[in-house]
Amino acid sequence: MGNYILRRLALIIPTLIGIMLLNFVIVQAAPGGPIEQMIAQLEGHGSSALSRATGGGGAEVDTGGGDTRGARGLDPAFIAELEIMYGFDKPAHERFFKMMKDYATFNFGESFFRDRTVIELIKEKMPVSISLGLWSTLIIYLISIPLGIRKAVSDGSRFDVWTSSVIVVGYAIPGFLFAILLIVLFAGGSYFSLFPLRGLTSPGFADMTWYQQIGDYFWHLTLPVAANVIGGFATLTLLTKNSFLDEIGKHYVVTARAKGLEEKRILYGHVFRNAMLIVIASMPGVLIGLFFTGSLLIEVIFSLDGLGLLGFEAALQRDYPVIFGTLFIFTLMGLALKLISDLTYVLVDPRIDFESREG
Amino acid sequence: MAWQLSPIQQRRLRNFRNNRRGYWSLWIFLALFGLALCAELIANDKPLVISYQGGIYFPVWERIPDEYFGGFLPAEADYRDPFIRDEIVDNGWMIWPPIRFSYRTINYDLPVPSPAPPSRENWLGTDDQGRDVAARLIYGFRISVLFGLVLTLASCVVGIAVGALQGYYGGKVDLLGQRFIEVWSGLPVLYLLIILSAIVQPNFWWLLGIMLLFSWMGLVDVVRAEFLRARNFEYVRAARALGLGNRLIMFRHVLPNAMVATLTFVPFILTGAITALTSLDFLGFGLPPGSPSLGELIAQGKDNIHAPWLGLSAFITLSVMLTLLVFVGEAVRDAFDPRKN
Amino acid sequence: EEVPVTVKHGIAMHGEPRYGADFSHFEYVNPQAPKGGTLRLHVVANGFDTFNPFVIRGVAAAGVSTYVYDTLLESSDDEPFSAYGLIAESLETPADRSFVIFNLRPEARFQDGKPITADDVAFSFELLTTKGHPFFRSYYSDVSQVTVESPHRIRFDFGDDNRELPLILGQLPILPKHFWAEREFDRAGLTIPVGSGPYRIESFDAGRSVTYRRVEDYWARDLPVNRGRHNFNQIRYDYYSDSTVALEAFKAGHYDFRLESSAKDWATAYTGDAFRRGRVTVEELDHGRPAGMQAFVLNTRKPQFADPKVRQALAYAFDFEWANRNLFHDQYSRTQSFFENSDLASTGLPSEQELAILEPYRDRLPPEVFTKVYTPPTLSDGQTLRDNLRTAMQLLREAGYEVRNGKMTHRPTGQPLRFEILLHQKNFERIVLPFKTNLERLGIDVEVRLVDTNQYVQRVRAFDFDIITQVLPQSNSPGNEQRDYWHSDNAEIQGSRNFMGIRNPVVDELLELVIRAPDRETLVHRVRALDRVLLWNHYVIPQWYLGVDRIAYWNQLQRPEQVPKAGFNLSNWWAREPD
Amino acid sequence: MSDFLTIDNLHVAFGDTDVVSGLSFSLEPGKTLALVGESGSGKSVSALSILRLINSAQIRYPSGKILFRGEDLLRVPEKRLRQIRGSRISMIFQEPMTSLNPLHTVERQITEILSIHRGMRGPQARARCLELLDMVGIPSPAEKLASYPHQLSGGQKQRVMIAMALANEPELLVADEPTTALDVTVQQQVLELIQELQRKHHMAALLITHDLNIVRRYADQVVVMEKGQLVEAADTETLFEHPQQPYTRQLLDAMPHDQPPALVGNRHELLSVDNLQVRFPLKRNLFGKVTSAFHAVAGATFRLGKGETLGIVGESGSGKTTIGHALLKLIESQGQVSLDGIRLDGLNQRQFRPYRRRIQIVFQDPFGSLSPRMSVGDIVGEGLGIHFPADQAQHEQRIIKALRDVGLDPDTRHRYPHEFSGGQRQRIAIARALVLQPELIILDEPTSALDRTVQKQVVELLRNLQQQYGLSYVFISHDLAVVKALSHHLLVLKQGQVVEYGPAEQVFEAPQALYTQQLLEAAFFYHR
Ligand SMILES: Nc1ncnc2c1ncn2[C@@H]1O[C@H](COP(=O)(O)OP(=O)(O)OP(=O)(O)O)[C@@H](O)[C@H]1O
Ligand SMILES: Nc1ncnc2c1ncn2[C@@H]1O[C@H](COP(=O)(O)OP(=O)(O)OP(=O)(O)O)[C@@H](O)[C@H]1O
Ligand SMILES: [Mg+2]
Ligand SMILES: [Mg+2]
Repeated sequence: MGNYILRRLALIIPTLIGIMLLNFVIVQAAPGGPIEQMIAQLEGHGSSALSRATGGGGAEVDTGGGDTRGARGLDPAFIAELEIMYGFDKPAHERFFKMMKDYATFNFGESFFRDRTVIELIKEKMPVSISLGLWSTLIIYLISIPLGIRKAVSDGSRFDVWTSSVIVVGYAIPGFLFAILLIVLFAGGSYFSLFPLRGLTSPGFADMTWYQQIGDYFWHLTLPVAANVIGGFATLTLLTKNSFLDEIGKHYVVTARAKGLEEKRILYGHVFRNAMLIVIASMPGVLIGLFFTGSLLIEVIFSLDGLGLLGFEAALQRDYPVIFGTLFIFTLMGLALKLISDLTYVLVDPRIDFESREG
Repeated sequence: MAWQLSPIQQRRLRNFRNNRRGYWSLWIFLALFGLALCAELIANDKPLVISYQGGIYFPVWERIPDEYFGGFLPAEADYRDPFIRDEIVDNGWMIWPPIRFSYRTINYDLPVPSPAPPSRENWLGTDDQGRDVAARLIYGFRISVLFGLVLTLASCVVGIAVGALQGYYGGKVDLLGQRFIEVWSGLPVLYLLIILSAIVQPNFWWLLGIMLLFSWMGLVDVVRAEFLRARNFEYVRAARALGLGNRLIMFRHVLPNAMVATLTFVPFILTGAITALTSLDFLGFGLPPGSPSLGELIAQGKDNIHAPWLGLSAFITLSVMLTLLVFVGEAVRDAFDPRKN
Repeated sequence: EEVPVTVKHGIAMHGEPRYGADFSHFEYVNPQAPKGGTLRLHVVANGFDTFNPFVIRGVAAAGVSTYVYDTLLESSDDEPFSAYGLIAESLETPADRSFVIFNLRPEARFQDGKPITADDVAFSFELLTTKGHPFFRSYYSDVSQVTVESPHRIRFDFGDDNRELPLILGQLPILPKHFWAEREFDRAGLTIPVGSGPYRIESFDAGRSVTYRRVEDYWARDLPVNRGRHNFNQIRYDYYSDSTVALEAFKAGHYDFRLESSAKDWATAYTGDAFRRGRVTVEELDHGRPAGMQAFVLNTRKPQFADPKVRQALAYAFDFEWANRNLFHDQYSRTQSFFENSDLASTGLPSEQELAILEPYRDRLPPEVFTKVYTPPTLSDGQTLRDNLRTAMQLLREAGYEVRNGKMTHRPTGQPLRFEILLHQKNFERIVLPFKTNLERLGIDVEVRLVDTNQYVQRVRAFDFDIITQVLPQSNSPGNEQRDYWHSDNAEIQGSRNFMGIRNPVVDELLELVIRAPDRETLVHRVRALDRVLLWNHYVIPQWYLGVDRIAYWNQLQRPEQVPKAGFNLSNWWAREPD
Repeated sequence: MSDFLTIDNLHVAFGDTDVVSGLSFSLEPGKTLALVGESGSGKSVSALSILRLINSAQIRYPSGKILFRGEDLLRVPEKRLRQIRGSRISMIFQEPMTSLNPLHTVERQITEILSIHRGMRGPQARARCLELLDMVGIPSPAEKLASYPHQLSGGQKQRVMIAMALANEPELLVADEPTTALDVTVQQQVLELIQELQRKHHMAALLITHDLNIVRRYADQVVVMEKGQLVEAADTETLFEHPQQPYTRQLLDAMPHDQPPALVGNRHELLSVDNLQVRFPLKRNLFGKVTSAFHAVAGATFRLGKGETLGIVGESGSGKTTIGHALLKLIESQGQVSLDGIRLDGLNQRQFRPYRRRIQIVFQDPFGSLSPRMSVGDIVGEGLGIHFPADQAQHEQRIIKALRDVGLDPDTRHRYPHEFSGGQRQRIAIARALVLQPELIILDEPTSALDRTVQKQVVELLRNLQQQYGLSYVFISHDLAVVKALSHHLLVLKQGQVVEYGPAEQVFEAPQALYTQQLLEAAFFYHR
């Protein structure tokens, strides 16, 4: 095992370089770069990233009015200057090597368009993503797994059918539509104004007592988390159910029963580990998914400034330092978590190993 | 040669049928899909049959230019155009499909600005471009389900195969295969789409291709894990002792017992594929503008919250479809469950 | 030799400014407006990360440049282009406007109490044109020299002939030298700057909201240009990421004022309790801002659009009336001119003066310029789409097209007529798709292509498109920038704004006339003449414009009765019940 | 009738088929009742019914009662049942190999039952656990505490099962073939242990076995079943001396087993094994080097001629199964193995595959070796499809014949493996190997779950095949009677080492090694 871990750790480096290189090539090959983005901003094609994500506000006219005297074509000299500023005067391979050298020392540079370093940006967006991710995951797991188990035990019953329908319908609800519905119903001006519309905390958060702070935090999180989890129960619940159904008829369950164990204890103490290999082992991956990728539309709708939005905006704006910096950091963590996830397989089922079976 | 089911297959079929819900769900789904396949006959802006000056025509199948009916336009006749309509009715008759709109037909005679609410003419209302929602739903369902089915099928085949190989063989195959997948999954999809859309107008097949590059990876980990575990089972050993090749062991012995997860995921992969189309539409890298898709309808639902029939139609379609598929999935699971009788 | 120089309290682009030296306030403000209260506004954007709006880096917080910094002059909203002293007490400029001298008010102060001197002005100019946003560099590129003549007197010399310069120098924000000298200008981030204007940043919640507080002892509060303005004690901007949600927030009373940009929302979303009870005022305010030309721009560099007849024919397939009725709730008006919604727009047949300008070019101009009133094809008066398409067919035939296998084909070359409409905004799909359908009925192959903004910019800059929709904005006083739009020199310069690729010697010559117009009246006639030529060359298919501002506000806000030409301005509003 | 345990007119049905009809008997505390009968006669089903351990979705109890101290266990609520299970009535399952939770260590499996009924935890439970393992004869139990079931030999698993059942000193022990995987010495030790507990705690035992020697020695009463019905019930003495029913007589008479068919002439050497070694790595260092290993087989050398049988005997855990697996390359091993003079040990899996038709194996754990989602027909026929793809038409016939040969009803071939009795599954496994007509079969405890009649049938079958086709067998068993009846040569293993190897006759008659002598002595212990 130790050998395996060493090998895996050693392979992280080439994998990471491979990913970075591939991304570098593809991202650069895409038409339009930061310069075009800058020009778009200067020429007022403006904040497209957000409107792309939300489907646009639907303005059919230029309402800005504004001063148009400055709206001239951009000076080529200025564009050349921009190129130097963004480092595009150097050949691609040089840029790549420089980037990798910087990254090796965990120097991730600054955003092209934001007045922040990449690390600062990530740090800034982390709380939102972690809050959303953590609570959503927690709720989904805490509900789905027991529900799935109960459904397995009462397979085919009325309960089974209606819960299936409910979670599946929940899955079919597009999260962002549901989010809007929640806002209109519970936070907007038309019906009930029970919950806040945006953000993670209230303006006066810093001056609150700690319990008010906790209350305020969850008050803000209620709607986004609700919208985030609504579609999340179906797969996990059904996976749990089906895995349990498969195991529940096995002989060792009869043995456990013969020991006089309570049904609950049989299910959770014996069947769980056998049935849930995938679920347990996929947990690290799920965590990374929820923490680091965020949920773009939910973030946008609730004006939560998280990593999902950051990544999306960076991608559309061609903010290379942010794109590659986040890619590097999250890939690195992802690879580490993948290794951990593989090791959990062995923890869950000691029969598992990764050696070759041929030879 | 008469094709006969072996008794064990009959038993599986019986198990499948015994799950009434799943059995009926399958039929309903097939019926809906079948209907959607003949969308052109249900919702179209061309009549099914025309009698004009003594001749009988089938506009759905034949292209009759505007000029033929006394017009001057080179393109195909627009049968909703009052000019053509009157011309035909004066010289014969025509039979319309139940919905007189195709997915791209704009209803120019809306009494209110679009999106117009449901009415006798537009059963589910119109979208924000004045197109009939019912018609778009039918066509959208077809295109989405086709997209989903092909994508699901292909990604299941590839995903299961790759996961199975890695899990079963372990060692280098697994170690390097997994690294390859890691690199592969790091590909920036968004940029590939941007590059693609710079080169060609993305269409059904292009999108399918691009999505396929990535969608298969979803199953790999799950299948791999199951295989890593199952390859240690005694019956796998027995199969090996029997002289079975690795391929057969994998697919006859390990896979059926490692299929729970896959079977659970399939309906979701299908809907996932459909929603993936949605997000592509969102970003503007989806199907060419104007194509019907459930995703587009959902996006419109968000943009027009005052027109709930848009989002609702799409949502109901999606949830009905998913529910049916999940129930079918359960029945399939039952069919292969040895402990069901 | 000495040039005669006049010392003035204000300056107009053409002629004399409307307000005399002794004016007490602008006409469109309420000089008795009470001070106090809070104005809550919103921004749809993903946060901000700097308080420095003058640099290229970072996303600046809303309102900084409006509230925090004063300029040398203040423009008035009810004239085409005039400005009056703010920091500058007076300005001196010769008739040919080859330089300008600003005399600063000795009492002018930064918000930290330090006086504003000519040094600061020179520093600001230097800073902005070197380290600031490139906009400043091009905007002020014709300034050849800056001389501080005394602590309160500064002179700008101009290289090129540009009559705007004294006015636009008046728009230069004045930054404190003592503050910025020791700080990095483009890395200031969220350090609260020392301003010169009526408000200072009171507090902010990084990326989510920013609050401004009125400067109590603002030195300029009683200047005529400021009388009745800057009334709210506090102005807060809240950031929303999603426009739908932002609208909900307005309805829930989370902020006070909204300028609506979507016709659909304007028509459908402003309903509910608060509206029924009249707690929110919903109104459309006329404005006189030139709308410019929003249009389908046809790239005449492409062979299929080389023939004006073809371009004209295509316009017949665009059904604006339907779009307006069905998509826009009848809120927009058809654009008829490149200078729509201003007195610069041509109307009716050419006037005598215009004829005089155009006559020399008669043989090089389409005859319709002299004989016909330009209106874009319409379906309004009994016309059906079929009729319009018939006209289009006719025009295409004249342009050498015929129908082969149901496709519109160019007879001499055998090329079918096909092109692509390039979009980057998804919400234009609903406008373009019906257009496409209509074009297809003519046997024309049309592809609608939606790409992301960057790609769009890249393709547009390289003129790699057939048709795009583009706004060609105009101001009330057209000048040098017109060359960039229409001049043949710019047709092949990548990134220029001559999107259509106009290479028309007549246009080139008219342009020079416009730029050199000695007074407003001449300017108006010349611009109209230019307008006619551009219109009749069918470079674009005009779309629509909005002649009003669609606004909604909670009734705690009050606005002055009179709306100036430039439209409403929140700086002139006040709170109904100031605390 | 006693009020301790009374089974009254018990009927059990799977769907529409009755598998037990009208079983009645009663048992008193401290006594042992043996339930005997041919394989598939409903013994296990009846036993499992006492604790209602069969999935209620599949099974029906049309009538009958199971009274335990006056309570009808078929009707008491689940909750009450839980208090009885594992504490007052314990169960030893017939198939220990599949009855343990594969992901729990030995310690956890045993301490769990202690903790739920006795609240015993921590070191106390651990101590008790060690004590139990020691009692059931697991050598150096401390080492096995942390083992998972897959790291144990068949007999070891069975003993863990037994330890679990005895842990709480139940009032009634239901032991379904508790000693099938145990060598005679251990078997004896375990049975004595049970007897001692019976004496001490007045424990009653319901013993299901096909080993009539055991019945005779340990049971007070015997109930004979056939096809789900009670045939005869009597005191042990009475039954053995004066069996009333022909069926009973038939069962008792079916004693083995003659001698193996004589070897004629100079036999062609089929298999030769030199210095076969198997190590199971226990610990590895950071670089994957094995730092500590368990030497399961330490140098086995033997030969096997065509048409010959090699018997392998030895205590449980001595490495018999391991040798079998190593020969088939199912686990890694060192040493030379040749088949027909061709070296096999250097081959990789792919190269080895062609030889698999020639060497087949019957696994010690039949249930585990049958794919749960395949029908029995498919399982048996699978090898045919691989190795004889040409004559597809005959496959069905060959499957039917193979099933018939091992005494199974061919009509049942469309069922899944779990729908059979333990003995039936074992025969399916045998059929699967035989149907291919290989040259060499490794039989790992192939008859442990078979009653005497069927056992005899199978032994005859093996013998006939050997005579007809010259098959060779490696026969691993604890049942020395069967070994004796089949083997030409004998290999005696102890802790992975060969202690004796020679012609069977010679070893049986004049064992050289001390261990062999003990083994043989114990084996014929009942016959004295
Ligand atoms: N995977 C493994 N890891 C570690 N030890 C193992 C493993 N498999 C088997 N062993 C040990 O190897 C020894 C030999 O096992 P084997 O199964 O060959 O015994 P056996 O002779 O077949 O015994 P039995 O008669 O009980 O079946 C046992 O002590 C067992 O605990
Ligand atoms: N789940 C099931 N479905 C259908 N039939 C079953 C099922 N389980 C067992 N049977 C049948 O019930 C009968 C009795 O099985 P049982 O296990 O009691 O036999 P047994 O007497 O214990 O035999 P053995 O000595 O072989 O273990 C057998 O014929 C078997 O095929
Ligand atoms: Mg049994
Ligand atoms: Mg063994």
